Amino acid sequence: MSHVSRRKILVGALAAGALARPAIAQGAPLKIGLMLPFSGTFAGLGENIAAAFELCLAENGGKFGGRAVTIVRLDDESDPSKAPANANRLVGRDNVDALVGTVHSGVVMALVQAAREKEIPLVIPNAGNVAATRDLCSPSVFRSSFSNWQPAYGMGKVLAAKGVKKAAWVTWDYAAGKESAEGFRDGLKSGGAELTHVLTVPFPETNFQPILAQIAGLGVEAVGSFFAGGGAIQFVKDYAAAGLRDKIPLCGSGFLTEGVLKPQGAAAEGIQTALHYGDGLDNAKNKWFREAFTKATTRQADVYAVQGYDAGQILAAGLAATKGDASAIKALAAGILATKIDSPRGAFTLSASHNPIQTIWLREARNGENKVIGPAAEALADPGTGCKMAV
Amino acid sequence: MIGASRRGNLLLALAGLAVASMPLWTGAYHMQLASTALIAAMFALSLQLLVGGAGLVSLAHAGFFGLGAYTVYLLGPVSVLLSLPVAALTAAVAALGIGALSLRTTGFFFLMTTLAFGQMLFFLFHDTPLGGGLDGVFIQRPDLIWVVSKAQRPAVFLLLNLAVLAAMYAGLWLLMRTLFGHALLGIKANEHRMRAMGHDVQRLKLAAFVLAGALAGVAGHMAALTDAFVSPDLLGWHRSAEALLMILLGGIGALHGPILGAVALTLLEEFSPLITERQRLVEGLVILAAVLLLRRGLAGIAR
Amino acid sequence: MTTFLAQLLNGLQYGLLLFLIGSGLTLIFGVMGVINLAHGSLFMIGAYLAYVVAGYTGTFWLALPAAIAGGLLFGTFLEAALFRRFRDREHLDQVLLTFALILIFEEARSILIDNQFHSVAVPALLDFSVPIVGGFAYSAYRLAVLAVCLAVAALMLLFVERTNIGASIRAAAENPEMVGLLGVDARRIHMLVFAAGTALAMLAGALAAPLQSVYPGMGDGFLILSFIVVVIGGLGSIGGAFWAALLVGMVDTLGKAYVPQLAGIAVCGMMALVLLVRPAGLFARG
Amino acid sequence: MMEARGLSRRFGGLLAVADLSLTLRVGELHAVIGPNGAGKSTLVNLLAGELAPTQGTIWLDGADITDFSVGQRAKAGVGRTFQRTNLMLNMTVLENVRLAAQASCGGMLRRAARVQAPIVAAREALRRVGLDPTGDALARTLSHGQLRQLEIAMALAGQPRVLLLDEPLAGSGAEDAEPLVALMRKLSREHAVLLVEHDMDVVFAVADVITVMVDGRVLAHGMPAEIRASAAVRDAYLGHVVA
Repeated sequence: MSHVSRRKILVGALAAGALARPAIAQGAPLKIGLMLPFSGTFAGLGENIAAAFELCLAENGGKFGGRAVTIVRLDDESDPSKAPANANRLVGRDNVDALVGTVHSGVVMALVQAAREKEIPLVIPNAGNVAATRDLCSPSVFRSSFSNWQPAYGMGKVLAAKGVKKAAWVTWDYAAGKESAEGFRDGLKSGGAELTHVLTVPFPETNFQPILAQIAGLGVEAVGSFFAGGGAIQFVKDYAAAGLRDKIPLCGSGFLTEGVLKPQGAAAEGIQTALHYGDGLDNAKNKWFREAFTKATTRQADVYAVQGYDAGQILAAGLAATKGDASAIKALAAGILATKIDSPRGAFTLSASHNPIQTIWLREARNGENKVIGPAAEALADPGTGCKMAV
Repeated sequence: MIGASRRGNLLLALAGLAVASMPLWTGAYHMQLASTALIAAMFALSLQLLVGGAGLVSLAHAGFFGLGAYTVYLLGPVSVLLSLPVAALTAAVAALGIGALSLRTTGFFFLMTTLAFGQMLFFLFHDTPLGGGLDGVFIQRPDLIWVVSKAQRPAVFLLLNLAVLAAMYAGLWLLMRTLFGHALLGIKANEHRMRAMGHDVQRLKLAAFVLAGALAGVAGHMAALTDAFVSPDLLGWHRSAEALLMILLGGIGALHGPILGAVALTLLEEFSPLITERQRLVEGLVILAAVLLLRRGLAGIAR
Repeated sequence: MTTFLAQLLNGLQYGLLLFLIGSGLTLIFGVMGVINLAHGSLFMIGAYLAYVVAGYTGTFWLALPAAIAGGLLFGTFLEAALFRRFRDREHLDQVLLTFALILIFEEARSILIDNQFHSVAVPALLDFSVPIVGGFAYSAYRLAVLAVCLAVAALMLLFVERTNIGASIRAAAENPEMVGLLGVDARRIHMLVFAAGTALAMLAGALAAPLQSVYPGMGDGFLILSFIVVVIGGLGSIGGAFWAALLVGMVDTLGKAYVPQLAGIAVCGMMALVLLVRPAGLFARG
Repeated sequence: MMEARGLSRRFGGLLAVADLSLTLRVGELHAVIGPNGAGKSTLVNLLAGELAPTQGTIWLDGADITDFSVGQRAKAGVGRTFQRTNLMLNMTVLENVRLAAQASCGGMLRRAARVQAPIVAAREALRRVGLDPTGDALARTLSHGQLRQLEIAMALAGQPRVLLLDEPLAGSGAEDAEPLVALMRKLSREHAVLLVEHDMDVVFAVADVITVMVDGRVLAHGMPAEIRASAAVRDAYLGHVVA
């Protein structure tokens, strides 16, 4: 594995200028572009995904499908307005053979667009917008993470099974929030319960007071929510401070308590969430992965690291099938779909629309950990509505 | 504000020819980069009509740019012969409303009100479902007059953007030589006196505001066409400030200043990552240097 | 109905916080004639200062005096080093210079601290909730912020209305050329106003830190809202800024509660309405 | 003919102009004098439309123009100069005057260089005030006296019937004053002229009628000889200056 700094790559790319053309020759190294947030709010997530991806590459001896791999990192700053230009930098200027990215669901659409247009493989290691594996699904686009629909569906299903009849969903007003509201609704419906209210807050506003004052009067038995990072910290704390925690239980997509339990403190105690990963998931692969990740980075592995690692596994599976030819999309996809990915979250396969068919775990926040209680929904696949490949 | 001299116009024309010949000697990536610079130049040039022309510093301008861009999304795939005028018209109508209100104020109040109105347009696309959400949307490119293949696209859009910019520059060059253009310059020099002499200053300023808005809409339309992507960030006031920076960098006193400024800033954004990852610091320092040292802009150096 | 009462309280609390930011802005505009787009960044700096101080000393109470003292110092420095020079510049220059400051402040924050979201713990003494209406509780800290903001507002009004320096500030805000005539040292007034405005914005940031966490660009939204406060309140008017801030806080809160997608537009629309009726501001004198 | 009746203007507690009436006739130079703060400048601003009167009515050739804005009055035929030079200093002399002449032009999208009327009018105005009619020099390069002439040329270029001259000699030395005095005499033949001026020698040399203002009110009104003879005026005002 050769890890070239971004700056050197840039210089190289400039020197070569427009004359450079993709090197398809088998001997030449395979260039994989990692477009992730390395600055801004999501920088930590991007670092973990990249480190785990590189861990997977190292595990494969620096080669995928028998070809040496060169990684090109590009910081997307989680800025959707710069996304098309950034994707173009990797594809048009650096001439990468495959793409991995990204965290932000707005930015990822630029990568999907590029992957569809240039017909190069893309693995999405986080962003969960359903469109990428529904209407806009493509033979060259794969996802190692989840669709926004999945965790929320699991949560809704659990609530309905508990006997909850009416619930509300609170979220930032953006695609991920609204898509997870649909998952929540479908999950509730599967057990005969109803989603009665969806309350939204403009992104990235953290003044939740107007919404909290509404909740008290809604007459629902549970509140589900989709917030992540700092918004999740603040929302959980404000929810408790508004005296709602003991009256209407709060739950949500796993990101509500993922990586933020410490600052949330007592306010988060007992909150149940659903996600495709959880702390202390008891399987050998997870145990090995957490140790290896900590050894490589001195950080604790998290769900993002798992997704980054699995992005590497997915690419490895596909390239193994084509002996390192990233442009043979059909064979690559067939190879990936035929492989059972041995993930730290538990083995999974990709659906016909290229989204993981995976178990969503129910977790409860206890003493600073998201303890896995059990499966919320087993072998759950995204409906893949609108994807022509899924038919 | 003066247009370039005869020699300056000749140099601009030569530079235009060099850009036009890019499909012969460079690849898609650099043509796209050039398109980005040309669109930035259109946007800054449209704002120059207000800043250099009438002495009006508006922070709502990105709103009109974004409206033009979103028009392409909202119209869906129709002919560019339809989408271009509709984009200009939409932006012009918004500029008429916003201009009529904010031009009731002057000085700081004008700045603040244009800032707030610009953000109102931003919120319209950021918070409501009208524009497809805050992450932005990819759009189907409208048909050009003929069908363009993927491979031809960068070259075709490059030439198209160049043609629009050239037309815009030529149009404004002529406009600044009309009675209207002279009256605007009079307002910039001494609004009070112009009013005292019987000029209908309010109407003149509003006309400039609407025209500038329409041209920003055209620039936004070309951006949407070229990138096939629109996002609410296009309307944020930071974009207006960046256009102001291009104007200042290029030279407030020259009609061609914004073109130089836009090219310089685009190149800076492309190549400064080679030196440092701290983009904002670079941009901030460039602004400080431009304001404190480069009083007449790049156009001033060239002269 | 009870929900609505709770919303009014939310609006009041939000509006009072806005007043702290907007009052400094209106004085700086009014007295110095300088447009400061970086005012929202000062709010952010105050919040990050609170985060750092609270984290370092372990007690949030030190963060408030630190924000005030830091704000006075920082404001004095900014005035002497930069803003004094911006005064006779054209608007375009002022806009760009203060825009540059936003970029530089953000980058400095990124270098000195990081780009992460951080939550700031509510001080233990106030870490409980007070039930108010309809099963809705209010955190004691939030009530304390409300009280502090009211106290600061009262102090400011007293200072501006009742003291000699306050009178010169008012005179200067209403007619900048008057300051020289009154025989007041204009430079001292400018420095005082700028330092106080900075301290108020940073105090607001520190107070808000436990309420809404600290994160990059957190001052952006407040910048726009406080501009609207200045426009509605009338340039340089503290009393105007007070009522305008309450109005904006109320409209914004009710908007977010009942028509979340139109909240941002509603506030700007209200400003448009005010401009239509009274271009000099709703609460402007005369 | 311009006529003002019962004109008042209040600033807060101060009555700057109180119940003032006057008439300006073509062919007559009407001078307004008075000590500092008497309300002379306020009067000019009320007549020109910069300020709205608190009370009173203003007619121009029989039409009520009290509610007209500055611009509307300029178009209706009221020209004025400013006490402090108020020009476009970075433009040429001709450009300054041409912009004044252009105010009444339609067809704003015509090439400025091709529209002859305002250029002709501008050159004529420059000739009348005694400046070089080519007007190629930048305004900022003119001498003080020439700037005062340019001020008047700009007022003339709008083809006014009423001319309000607000201290046209302000800051001028004796050598600048002489041509301006001659110019004012000439102008008063074709326009109704209001002159506000401090220099008593000039006022008495050119005025056909004089109004003396003190504290916003008319103290005296009459021919120069009558004013010179008035004991009240001498006591209240002239005494300090002439003596």
